[in-house]
Amino acid sequence: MIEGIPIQHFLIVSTIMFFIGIAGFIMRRNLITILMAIELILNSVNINFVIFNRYLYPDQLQGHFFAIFVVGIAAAEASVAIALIINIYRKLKNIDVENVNELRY
Amino acid sequence: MESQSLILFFVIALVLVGGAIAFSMLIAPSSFNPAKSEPYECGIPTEGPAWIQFNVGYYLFAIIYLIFDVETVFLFPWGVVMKQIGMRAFIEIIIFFFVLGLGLLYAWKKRALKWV
Amino acid sequence: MTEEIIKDVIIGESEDYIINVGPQHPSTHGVLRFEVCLQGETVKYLIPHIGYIHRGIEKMCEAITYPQIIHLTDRMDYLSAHINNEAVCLCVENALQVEVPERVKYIRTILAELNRLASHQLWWSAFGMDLGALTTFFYGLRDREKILDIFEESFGSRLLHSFVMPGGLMHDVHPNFQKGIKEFIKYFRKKLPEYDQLLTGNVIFHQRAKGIGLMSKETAIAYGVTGPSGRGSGWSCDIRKIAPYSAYDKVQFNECLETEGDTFARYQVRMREMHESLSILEQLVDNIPEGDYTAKMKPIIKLPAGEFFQRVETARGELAVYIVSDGNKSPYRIKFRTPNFSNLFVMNTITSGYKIADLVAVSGSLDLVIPDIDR
Amino acid sequence: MLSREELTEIIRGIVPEAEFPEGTQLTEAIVPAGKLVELTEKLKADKQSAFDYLISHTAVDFNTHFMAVYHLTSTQHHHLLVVKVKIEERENPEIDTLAKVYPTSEFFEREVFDLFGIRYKNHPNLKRLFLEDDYGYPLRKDFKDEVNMIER
Amino acid sequence: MGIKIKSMKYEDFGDNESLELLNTLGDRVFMTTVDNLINWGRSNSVWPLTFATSCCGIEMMAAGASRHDFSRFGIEVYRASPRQADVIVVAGTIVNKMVPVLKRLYDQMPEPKYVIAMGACAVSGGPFFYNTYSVVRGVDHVIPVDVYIPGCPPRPEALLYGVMQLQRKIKGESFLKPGENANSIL
Amino acid sequence: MSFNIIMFYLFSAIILVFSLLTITSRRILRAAVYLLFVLIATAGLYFLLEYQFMAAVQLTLYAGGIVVLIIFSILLTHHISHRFKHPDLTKMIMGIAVAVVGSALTIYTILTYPFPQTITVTELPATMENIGMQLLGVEKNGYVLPFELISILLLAAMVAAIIVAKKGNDKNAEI
Amino acid sequence: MTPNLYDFSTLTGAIHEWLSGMMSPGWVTFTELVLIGLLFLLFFALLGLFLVYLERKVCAIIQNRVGPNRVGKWGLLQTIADLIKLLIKELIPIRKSDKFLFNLAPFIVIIASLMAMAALPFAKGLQAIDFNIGVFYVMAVSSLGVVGILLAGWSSNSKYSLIGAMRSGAQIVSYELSVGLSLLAIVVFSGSMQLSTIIESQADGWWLFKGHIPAFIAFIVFLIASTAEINRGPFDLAEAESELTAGFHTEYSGIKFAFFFLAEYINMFIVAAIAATVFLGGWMPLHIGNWEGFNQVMDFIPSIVWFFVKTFFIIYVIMWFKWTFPRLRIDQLLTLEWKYLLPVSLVNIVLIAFLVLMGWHF
Amino acid sequence: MNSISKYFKDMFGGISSLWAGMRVTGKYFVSPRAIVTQQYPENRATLKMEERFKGEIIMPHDENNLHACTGCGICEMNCPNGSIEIITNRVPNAEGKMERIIDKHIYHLSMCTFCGLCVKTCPSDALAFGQKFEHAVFDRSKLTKVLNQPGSSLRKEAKK
Ligand code: SF4
Ligand code: SF4
Ligand code: SF4
Repeated sequence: MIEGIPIQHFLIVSTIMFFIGIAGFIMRRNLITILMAIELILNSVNINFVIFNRYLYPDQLQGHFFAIFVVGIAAAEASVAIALIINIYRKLKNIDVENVNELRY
Repeated sequence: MESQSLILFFVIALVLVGGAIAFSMLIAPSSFNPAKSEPYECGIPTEGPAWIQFNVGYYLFAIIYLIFDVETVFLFPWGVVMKQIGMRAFIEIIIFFFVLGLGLLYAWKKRALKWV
Repeated sequence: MTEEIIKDVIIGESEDYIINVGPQHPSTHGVLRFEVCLQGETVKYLIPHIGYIHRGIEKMCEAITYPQIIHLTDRMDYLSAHINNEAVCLCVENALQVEVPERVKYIRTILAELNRLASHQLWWSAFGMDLGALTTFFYGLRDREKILDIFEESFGSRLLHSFVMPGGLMHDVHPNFQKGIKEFIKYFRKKLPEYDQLLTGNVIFHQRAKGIGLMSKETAIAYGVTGPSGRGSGWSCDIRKIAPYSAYDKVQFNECLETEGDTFARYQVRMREMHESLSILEQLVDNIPEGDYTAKMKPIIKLPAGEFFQRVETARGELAVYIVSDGNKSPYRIKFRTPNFSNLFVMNTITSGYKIADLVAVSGSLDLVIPDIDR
Repeated sequence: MLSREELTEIIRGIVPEAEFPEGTQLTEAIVPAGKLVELTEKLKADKQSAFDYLISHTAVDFNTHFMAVYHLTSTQHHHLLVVKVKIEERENPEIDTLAKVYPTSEFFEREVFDLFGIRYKNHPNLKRLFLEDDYGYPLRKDFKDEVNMIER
Repeated sequence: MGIKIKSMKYEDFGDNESLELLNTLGDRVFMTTVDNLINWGRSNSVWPLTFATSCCGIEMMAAGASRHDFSRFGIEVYRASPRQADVIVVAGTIVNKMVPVLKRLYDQMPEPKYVIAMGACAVSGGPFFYNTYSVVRGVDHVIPVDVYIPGCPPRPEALLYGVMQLQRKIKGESFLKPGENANSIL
Repeated sequence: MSFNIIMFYLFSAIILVFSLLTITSRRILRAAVYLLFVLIATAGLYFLLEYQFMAAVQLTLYAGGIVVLIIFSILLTHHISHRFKHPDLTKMIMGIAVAVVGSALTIYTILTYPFPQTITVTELPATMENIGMQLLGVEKNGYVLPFELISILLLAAMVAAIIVAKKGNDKNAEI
Repeated sequence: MTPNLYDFSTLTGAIHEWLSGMMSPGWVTFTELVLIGLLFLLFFALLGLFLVYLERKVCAIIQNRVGPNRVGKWGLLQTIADLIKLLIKELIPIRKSDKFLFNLAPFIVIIASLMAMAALPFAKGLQAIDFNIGVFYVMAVSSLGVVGILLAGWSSNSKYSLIGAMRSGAQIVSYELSVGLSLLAIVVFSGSMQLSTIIESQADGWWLFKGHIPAFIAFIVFLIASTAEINRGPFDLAEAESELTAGFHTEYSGIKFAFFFLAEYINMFIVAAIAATVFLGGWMPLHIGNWEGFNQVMDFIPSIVWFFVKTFFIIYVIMWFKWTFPRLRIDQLLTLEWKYLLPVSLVNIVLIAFLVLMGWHF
Repeated sequence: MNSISKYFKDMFGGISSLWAGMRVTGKYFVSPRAIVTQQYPENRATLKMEERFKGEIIMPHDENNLHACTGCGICEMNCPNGSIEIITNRVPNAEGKMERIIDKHIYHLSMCTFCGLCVKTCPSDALAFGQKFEHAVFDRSKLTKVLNQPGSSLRKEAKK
């Protein structure tokens, strides 16, 4: 808990970040950029978990643990996603989302 | 105090690198010739772009690394309390390791750890 | 960069990734250039480009006299300068049918072996450095200095001596010659085990050298890879045995053969050759007969018209000198069949399929001297 | 190890029109250009001669003609043989390549091409080895290069 | 003259005339402290480019080895990339085909850069002066040379001596008046 | 204003600016680097909140792990001179609209929601002991089940990644 | 434990007292921070220079040479001359490179190493930041350095750089696992991640000795893995001279190159310091069982001396590695990590857990 | 099982071989007497080249400034790369016959390869090798030397 900063400020930051992620997710066509947008989203969610924990329930560590698990899952997700992306790239020599349709044989 | 010192070190590093580079840029002599800003390749003009289509080798290790890194993260809290909890922690970690060992074994058997 | 190239690469139509190793590159030991095509880190194929130090020695020789040629042969394979000189001298002496004194033969053989040792020491140093073991460089050169001291005492220079002349030697060796060699043998016998501990036995070195750059005996013969590199593939190609010259028929020595044909085998051949050279030196150094240091020669050497051919074994393989004479004091045409020239072109065959790091190891194990290739 | 006479016999058996100069240091055989590949192939395959190793190949410019010179030896018997081919044409000399028989020949031939300008038919990769593409052929006796060469 | 090299007297050096000429032409009336400091740094840390074409390269290696030990002068850091090198020691013959490569390497080095021509070949073509069609007769036709070391090959000590000569030349430079330093005269 | 407050606003600014840059940059590697900045700044926030372990996890896994992996994959699939085309107008408008509307709504909700202002419970500092005890605990606040489950998740991820990667490799085995 | 005679906390405390007597608390903090900052800046630079000098001398002696000896006494000023030279060397801008990332790379590398250094306990009471996650923090921060290397290699637009960067990327991330696991071994032993607590726990003996064979294995694994992680020989593939000329910093000149150089040495110092702290008791004097007299004599040596002696010993060992061994090939390097070090350290952790469970460590 | 025992054997064999290498370097580290460096500028006073050392070509002059060169030009002819140029004068001698004497014996140090042919073939032993090796200069023209000192002349007995 930071003295003098209300919880809302944190939440606003994470909200904006979340929606920036969403916008990137919609706007971008490159798979890796999309992955990065997802990481942004996850990150903002993480901030929320931690903030709620810190501000509202400082007697427990639930949000903290949730955040850690989210990070772990994000890592697992990223590794599989990257494996997929590179595999797609090796097949199509291109990693734009549109082209991924071609993957449906 | 701690986070403040962290910022401090960050700033020191910035000042050190930035200051030195700025200083150097200001006073170092310079000359121009067309070959100078070309990439170096043993004195021969480069052909083609500097870009390799790497095979799976490099990134597969990065992927497996990431997964093991997650594991390390979870191991550290365990390590701290291992002494206090004792037997139960030991069993828990044996299970944890067993599952991960399976993963490593799988990668090994699948020759994912072999450089291609 | 043009759009096409970007497209080419991004779309992946051109898969070849060409990288230049050399001309200025620490691992090529000179100005050799390999155009290496890579797939990831694996060498797909490799094209050697030479001529970055082509000095036209054969053309120069057509305008100068035989004694003057000697100083150019020094500069071809500067690491076995004596042996190069000897090759030309033997060829000229054969043509003139001059019998050189026994003393000269003995001294020439000793010089050749010393030179071989010095060359192998330098190779060992550089090979270790290629593989990243930086200290070998200093130990090898440290011991090499001892040989150079002997050279300098007798001939006044360290690397290129021009000491062997048609008909004999430039002048007699220094009185301390034998003593110096005996001291050196004692010294170097003590240092050789260190070489083994530092590199030969090292597990990392084994990993880097064993099974790398496999060259079969057939490949070696087909590409004419002679010298220690060829012998590492099990080809007994030692001219000292096949057609003994100078005093080689008077000494006992083994031809070092290994059959694996990999980098490690080539390494082992050279290491064993160092031991052999030491034993040859031991046999010869006490028995140098007294006598003149040169045969009677006319002041101006003119070869009879005809063609003359002489093979010798340098530190890197077979050097053949082919002289076409029209009876003048300078050769009509002289051709040096240098060992490195043939040894180089096997590189593509024996490196493709290995890693780029192996390229360094293999080229180090072939022990190339670039000016000898280009001449 | 075959003696000079035996070698002569074998070669005569393959190329009847071969010439054998007398009084040379090594056994020499001058063969017509068309027979070169056949001769070397047979000499290599023959168990008796087994010339499997090309020591060196070069050419000599005799002002009127070129002489391509091949030094052959056997890794088993260690006998030496010099095979020579006369090339009369000076403007556009041509000869068959031996790259199929002796892989090492490929590079000797490139060197000869570089220095003498002799072209090799069917050569896999006939490019200049040492010099730039548009340079003369320096080992020819009539080679002149006023810019780069200072004669003494 | 104020140029001092450790362990060796000014009079013991050869070719002092050229050095003095360089300095007078460069209008080096006085040296500032800053100049002294910079020149001290530069002259004691000349990192050579790994560049050896032939026989002289072996003696260059020998100079780096234990017996003669280049590194005492602070030059042991052989850099393989011209970006990090200060001096290019042209050790060996330069032939026409090599000229563009050498030029390019020299061009790619950052300022200030120096050239040492080591050995007869690099100084003048040496043994390959006459009758050859491919050798460059002295690297000064290609790149500006600071110090010439004759010999074929020069002893390692001669190379060390040459390096000290280069240090003397560097010490005579003026950083604050770059247009007038000794390097630009030759 | 105390130091922490300055730092908070600084970090927030970094986060916002660089996450915007991440999705707008036309050079992909730069986007990855901006993402790195965002993640590091987030770690800075966690440091401010005195959740040091969380911050370090953020650094190792996000900044040192995921971003490195992303950079790796960029190095494998893109060339340095590669620039993205500008996105389609429709997509861009859609993205911006969704973002603006969504964030406006959410921020409105946040601002109007009555968060409790004072917390009375005693704080449980996020020391390693507490974290470890809870992580391995089997009681009410114990996380031993997720702890074991995550190992299975990781196993699955690893197997999946290897299968996927290897499959592509076999197909192009000859290159 | 007898109280240490040279406790730096008294000194720092005194300074704090003195400052608070003169100004308001906020300013005190500020002044202290600036002081620490300046000190570290100085220390960082001098340490880097000294390590470079040390390396030169060590390798010279190993190689029967004398090493730099013409600049200053014993050549001590050699690296200063190098610094001056590099500082006024031209910075070459590379065409077609990504300028922003090209310039960013040295920043990242230096920041990572400096931030990691912040957590090192130099002596009793002389530690800038004492996190309760100390060990993990150092790992986390130093794992950022690899990003700098990857960026440097990519943005140079040179082939050698790119290969070098890819190599070191794969290498550093791989070896980080073993580093983490071998550090974890000591965390299990001491039950804490705070560096100061780990040191305290070694008051009656270093973990290297107390921890039986598993601690020794962990120490060896840590040495190997950290040598690899800082890209030093025999694992210096990223800048393998004989293959890639200068690896990822091929295109960097002048002071930017100097920073990569500096970071390499500082990183070496950091891993050596961590090894000394975690395995060899940091600034703790050497104590042997019940030898009271001996222990007291040891206590007379200041803690900072102990720290530096141990650290420099480890640095020497790392240098010794470099100047003895040939370089590994990239696939062998990864094999070593994944097939030897990682399984060994995993098994080792279980062993240690078992030891701790049975209470068999001292 | 076999492969597992090999795994461990490899590991320990490898470690012991590494240790063998480290022993060698470690031994040298603790024995500074093994340092073989000759510190060149410092040892200048004691540094003595071998008597046969070929540093440069000199023409020995005695105390009367006399040398032995007759100007025959044999060295010029024999030098493989033209490092020697001889400029002679024709002057009448005591008997009134025109005689060739050396005017300038020009020696290009920058080109000499120290092959020794000139020294060996000189019929009157007028040339010798000097021991000086510190030749580095800033100006290439400084490397061209005139070997006969100004005002020197031919030693009479050398004529025989
Ligand atoms: S000067 Fe002499 S030693 Fe040096 S490269 Fe030329 S020929 Fe070789
Ligand atoms: S030096 Fe000797 S060879 Fe030369 S011109 Fe004089 S006398 Fe004749
Ligand atoms: S030593 Fe040789 S190169 Fe030198 S001047 Fe004499 S003959 Fe010429």
